[in-house]
Amino acid sequence: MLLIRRFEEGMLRLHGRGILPCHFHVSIGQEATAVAVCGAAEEHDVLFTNHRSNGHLIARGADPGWMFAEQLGRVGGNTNGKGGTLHMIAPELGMPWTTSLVGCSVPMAVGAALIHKQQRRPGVVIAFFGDGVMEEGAFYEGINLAALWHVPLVCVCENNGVPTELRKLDTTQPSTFLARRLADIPSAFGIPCATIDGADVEGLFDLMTEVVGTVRRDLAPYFVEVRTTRYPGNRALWPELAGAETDLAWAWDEGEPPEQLAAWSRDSDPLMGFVRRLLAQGAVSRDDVTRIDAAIAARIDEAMESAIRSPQPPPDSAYGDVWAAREGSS
Amino acid sequence: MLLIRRFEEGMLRLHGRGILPCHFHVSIGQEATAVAVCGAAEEHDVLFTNHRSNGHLIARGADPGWMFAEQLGRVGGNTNGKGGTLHMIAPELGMPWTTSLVGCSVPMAVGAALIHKQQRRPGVVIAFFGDGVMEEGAFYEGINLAALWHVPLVCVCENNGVPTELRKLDTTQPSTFLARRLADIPSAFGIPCATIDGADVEGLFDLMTEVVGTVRRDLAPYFVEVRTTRYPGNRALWPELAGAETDLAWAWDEGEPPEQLAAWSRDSDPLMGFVRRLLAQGAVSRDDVTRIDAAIAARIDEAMESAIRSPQPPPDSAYGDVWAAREGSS
Amino acid sequence: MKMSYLKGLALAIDEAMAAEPRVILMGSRMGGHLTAQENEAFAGVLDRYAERIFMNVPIAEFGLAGAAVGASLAGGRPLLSFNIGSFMLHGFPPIVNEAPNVHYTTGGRCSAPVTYYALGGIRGGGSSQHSHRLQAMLGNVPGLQILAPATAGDAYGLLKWCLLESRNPTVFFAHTDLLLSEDEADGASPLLPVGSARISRAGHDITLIAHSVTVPRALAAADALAADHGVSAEVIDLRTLAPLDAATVVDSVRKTGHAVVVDECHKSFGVNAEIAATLAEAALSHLKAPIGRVATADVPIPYNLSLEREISVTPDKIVQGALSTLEGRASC
Amino acid sequence: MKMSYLKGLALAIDEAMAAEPRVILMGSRMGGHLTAQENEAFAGVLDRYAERIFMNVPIAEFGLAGAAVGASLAGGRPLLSFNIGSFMLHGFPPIVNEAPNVHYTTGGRCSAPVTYYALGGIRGGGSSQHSHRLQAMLGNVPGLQILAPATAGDAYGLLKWCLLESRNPTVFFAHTDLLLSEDEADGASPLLPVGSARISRAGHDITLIAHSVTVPRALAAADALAADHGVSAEVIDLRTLAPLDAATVVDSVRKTGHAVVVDECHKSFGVNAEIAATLAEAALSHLKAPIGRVATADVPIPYNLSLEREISVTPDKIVQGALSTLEGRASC
Ligand SMILES: Cc1ncc(C[n+]2csc(CCOP(=O)(O)OP(=O)(O)O)c2C)c(N)n1
Ligand SMILES: Cc1ncc(C[n+]2csc(CCOP(=O)(O)OP(=O)(O)O)c2C)c(N)n1
Ligand SMILES: [Mg+2]
Ligand SMILES: [Mg+2]
Repeated sequence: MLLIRRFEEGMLRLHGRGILPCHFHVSIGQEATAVAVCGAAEEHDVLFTNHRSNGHLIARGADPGWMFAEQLGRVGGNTNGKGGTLHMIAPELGMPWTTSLVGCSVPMAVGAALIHKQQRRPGVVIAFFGDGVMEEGAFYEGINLAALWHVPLVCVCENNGVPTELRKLDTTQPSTFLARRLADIPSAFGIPCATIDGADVEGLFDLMTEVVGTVRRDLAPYFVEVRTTRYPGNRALWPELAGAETDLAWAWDEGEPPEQLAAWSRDSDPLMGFVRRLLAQGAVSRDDVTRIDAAIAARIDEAMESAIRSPQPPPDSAYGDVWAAREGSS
Repeated sequence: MLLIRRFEEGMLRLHGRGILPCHFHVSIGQEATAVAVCGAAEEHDVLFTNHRSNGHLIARGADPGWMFAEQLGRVGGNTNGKGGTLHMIAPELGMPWTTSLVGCSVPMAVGAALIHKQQRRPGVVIAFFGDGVMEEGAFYEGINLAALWHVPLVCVCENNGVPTELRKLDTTQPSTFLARRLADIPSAFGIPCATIDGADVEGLFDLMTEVVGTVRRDLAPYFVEVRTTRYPGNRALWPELAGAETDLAWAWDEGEPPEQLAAWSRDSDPLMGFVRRLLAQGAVSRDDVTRIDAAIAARIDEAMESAIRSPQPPPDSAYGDVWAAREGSS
Repeated sequence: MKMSYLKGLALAIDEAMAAEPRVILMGSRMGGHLTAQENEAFAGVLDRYAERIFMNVPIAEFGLAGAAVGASLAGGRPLLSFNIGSFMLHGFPPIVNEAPNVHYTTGGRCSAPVTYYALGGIRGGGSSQHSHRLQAMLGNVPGLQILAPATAGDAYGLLKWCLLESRNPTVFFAHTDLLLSEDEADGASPLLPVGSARISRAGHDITLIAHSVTVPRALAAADALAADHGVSAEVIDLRTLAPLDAATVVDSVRKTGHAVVVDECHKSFGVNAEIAATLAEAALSHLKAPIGRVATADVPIPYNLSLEREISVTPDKIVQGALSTLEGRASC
Repeated sequence: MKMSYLKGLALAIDEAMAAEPRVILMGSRMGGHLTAQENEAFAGVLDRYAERIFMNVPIAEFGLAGAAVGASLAGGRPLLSFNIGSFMLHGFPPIVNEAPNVHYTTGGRCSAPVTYYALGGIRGGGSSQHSHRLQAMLGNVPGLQILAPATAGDAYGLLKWCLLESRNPTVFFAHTDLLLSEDEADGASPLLPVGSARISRAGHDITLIAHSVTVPRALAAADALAADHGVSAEVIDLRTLAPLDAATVVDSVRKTGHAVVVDECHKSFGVNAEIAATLAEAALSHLKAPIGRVATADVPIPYNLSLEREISVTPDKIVQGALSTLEGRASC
């Protein structure tokens, strides 16, 4: 979680330096979901992420070095400058394609899961998507197909706009989406569902281990709604740093989060909550925390600087990669 | 109901004569739905029908004469040969446009209902559609919008493949659609739902009167699932006459329906059931029935023959009607 | 009065909503990432007609596109904004296969006066999925008006015409790179019926045929051609792609004898193809050289900005294309 | 061996499924309303590979099109049939904005070898909503192969190539009016890589450039031109529209000096426009007359069969178009 947090704070710094090519997204406050799901996943599993992908990738083991280069569109990223922030991929980690079209990933994940089942491959398919996906018709067509074909698919719906006080419940006030309880919908299609507080990383890990295990065993779909509370820096169209970068020392009351961050940091940040619980359990010391954080910060700084030094792809590479060579020829 | 039945039997005869231009649909066995819904509707209401439109149109008051001409693509139809069987319209009856794309009518009906509400027009919007529509994503986007905008929309879902023994229940065995209880879905969006046996015309009429009244009063959507059992002539890709045209004398056991029709006629045909009940109640006599039927048959025969005599539209009319003249100019 | 393209859109909407209570506004914002500028341009408008504004909507492009058709059938005059044009693909069933069929298929009895608005085009980092230019695709749909004006004044005039006068479905393409461009225009300009091109710059050696964002680029190229090469280029702004004002294009090329079509669509099957084909059919004997086609390369849009620029239409490439054509060579 | 187009499709699928366990078949039937003939052509195939056949599916074109992309990403080689081409519009987001972007956007690291099949075209009474020809629209999508073969042998060879060899997404258009047409072909024909046109009939006065259902019509017109007018027409069957075999077209027109493009798409922005533009760019100096464009009129498709015929491409209209071009007049 900490690596993800520091990576995304690094993204906000890059944005501050004005060198990101365009609009981007951070998943601050959703790190526990990524960590728990990827922790429960196995090597052969295939994962579909979305426009908010940093957490999923890092939790799956992606290296911040190429990820920064990819975000910047540089050589050293995973696509030689072609994909970028909306299409962060890692085929080597079972993440072959990332769509940024809201909703499309669900049917694609269903199709991938169909192949896994039909070819009797090891590995299930996991699709991360936002609550907004349930406003798109593609979601419904997808889950109906998943239920029809009975495919090994874990749907992880990241409902990231839940008010703090409702996070442990399973309903919210309708906004542009009128279903009060998201899980009612997959349930209607006969798909088992679970709902969980996304600030509770231990609970998430237990649940996801069970869910992924069940899907692996039963070769049938499962739907999980993970409820998180929006990071205050994620309220406008462009993400921004809400007050300050996370200071883990807030966990032992050294200094205080800036006002705009205080309530969120206290009640809704899965990272700070986890650190506080680890400290309280005596599982780590303040020194451990500070040391680990420093190491991660150094790793992020180095990854970022090396990405910035990475060259632009050669102009005429723009004309390549349109057509894939025929089977067997490459 | 009888006029609809005889019209559609006429369609099967036209097909037998090989003069229908293409594939077409009949709603034999679904007449009660059309009659009940249109009976409950008022003049200012707007209705959206679908590819299976004969019943809806006739129940709304459309004349079989132009309908046959339209089915044949002739002058005298409602579109001068442009629309035809998949696009039966009657603007003068509040049926301005008929789509044959499964699912599209739901969002269109929602938009029409939005205008009715926003312009404070009298009249609600009624959308007829098949159970297959719930397999299309457009349905979900549509009902979410209907719930969001709180529009006066009656969704009439004609579930026309329900086995006889399940017709009075509210669940079915999943086929390509995995939700066992259709009403669960609109319910999840907060839309009130009702489920009814489509062979029970009296029950349907009571229910639809209440539903349409509620929608008119509350200016909010309602969903009704009408469950009918497939007419045996509707099992293949092209509709065919199952055994024989309906003989109302079967109601008083004069002769017997052909074997392939017998069970359906006895248990699932809303028309025969209604005639039998009327006779049992003494509301009509056998003579009344025979007389009415003869009059309707004559009307249908005449309408059909006059449509057949109707000319083809002139070839160069094919180039007109692409662009509508500007506002106020026509 | 100097006015930005965004302001031209806002003014058209404001005036149309004031004049015609049947006009409603649905969908997403219209200015892409230019939130502040959009807010300024639209200041007051959204409040003034609050009960006819449905801009807090779910992510449901198909549903909204269909609802807009339905609204138009029931007597509304809806404007639906998709914001980013690529998302319009989700709405193709209603946009392509409902609205444009209504008038014809009902034998002229009904019509669907709905206006779809989107920011088309390559926008800087939009990568493959957010950079579409769909005007050529939609051009193959009879019954659909397609507008892609290049100036604030035309944007104002055409949008207002759609909202008040047109009884046909229309797709209106703006472009991120045009939204802040300014030109002389004011609310008193006449309505602008679709179907007429504009000669943006007169010339006699060669005709550059452009639309939307390629108009300012063609004008820049024309400046460079004049300054550096002594070539007098005529620049045509098509403004509306369907119906297409073929006569203006053909007349110009009859005069200059040379044509380069400048188009932000991919080259193959782009708008440029239709224009070139029109000329090859109607002005062949006047052509002194092959028709040049300067368009976006036939590759998905890359993320990296220098790659993106590499495959895009630039004034430089237009100049090169024009010079090739004038030398009698094909331009690519 | 004489073989029908339908049988060519069935044989390609049969052999591809036998040779390659990654091939799966999804979606709706492939023969439109020709149920009996389809059953005969496919006899045994659906049973033989039952566990790789997913043909009992919901009405969910978007979901299926997306699932097919996902299946191809995960190592399957899916063939998804839409039956009627118009329904493909529902699947445009995955077909246009997912599959063709995968290879490029991943920097060549992944690809989406999915084949979409549909019956394109005007089919007799399909009216405005069921008669689409989407090949021109899809032509503006880089990274998408578009095939529209005209003969049983080519249908067999190209489909088999897609299923076994291609690593790119492909849209394959058949046509109701071709399904029962027969020609010499057999299962031993070589695979047919995309991107090569065929000269279906050699000639020296004029080139008729056709694809799909317009090929037999152009051949009929060529017969009539020879018999009634002493004109020797060369007929080119494009077979694949993307990638397009421009060289074969250009070479032929360089030879004949006259070209008529014959296209079942609507004329404006149709396939015919791209071909005409290609010639105007690459063969202008060889053209002795304006390029003729014989295509479906720019109107939605009407229901009535005589109206439908009125706006359709017929051998007669091709003959007229060729004669106009030979007289140096534009054909419309
Ligand atoms: C089909 C489509 N429509 C609209 C968008 C624009 N868009 C990008 S992210 C986003 C919000 C998505 O919300 P959600 O799924 O909840 O994900 P979150 O951003 O909250 O993680 C929207 C509307 C898009 N990318 N794709
Ligand atoms: C978008 C779309 N996909 C497929 C079809 C082909 N089609 C026509 S009717 C039909 C079945 C519709 O079933 P249902 O909605 O239950 O209506 P019913 O025919 O049973 O009355 C299908 C698949 C279509 N018309 N539109
Ligand atoms: Mg969200
Ligand atoms: Mg049905």
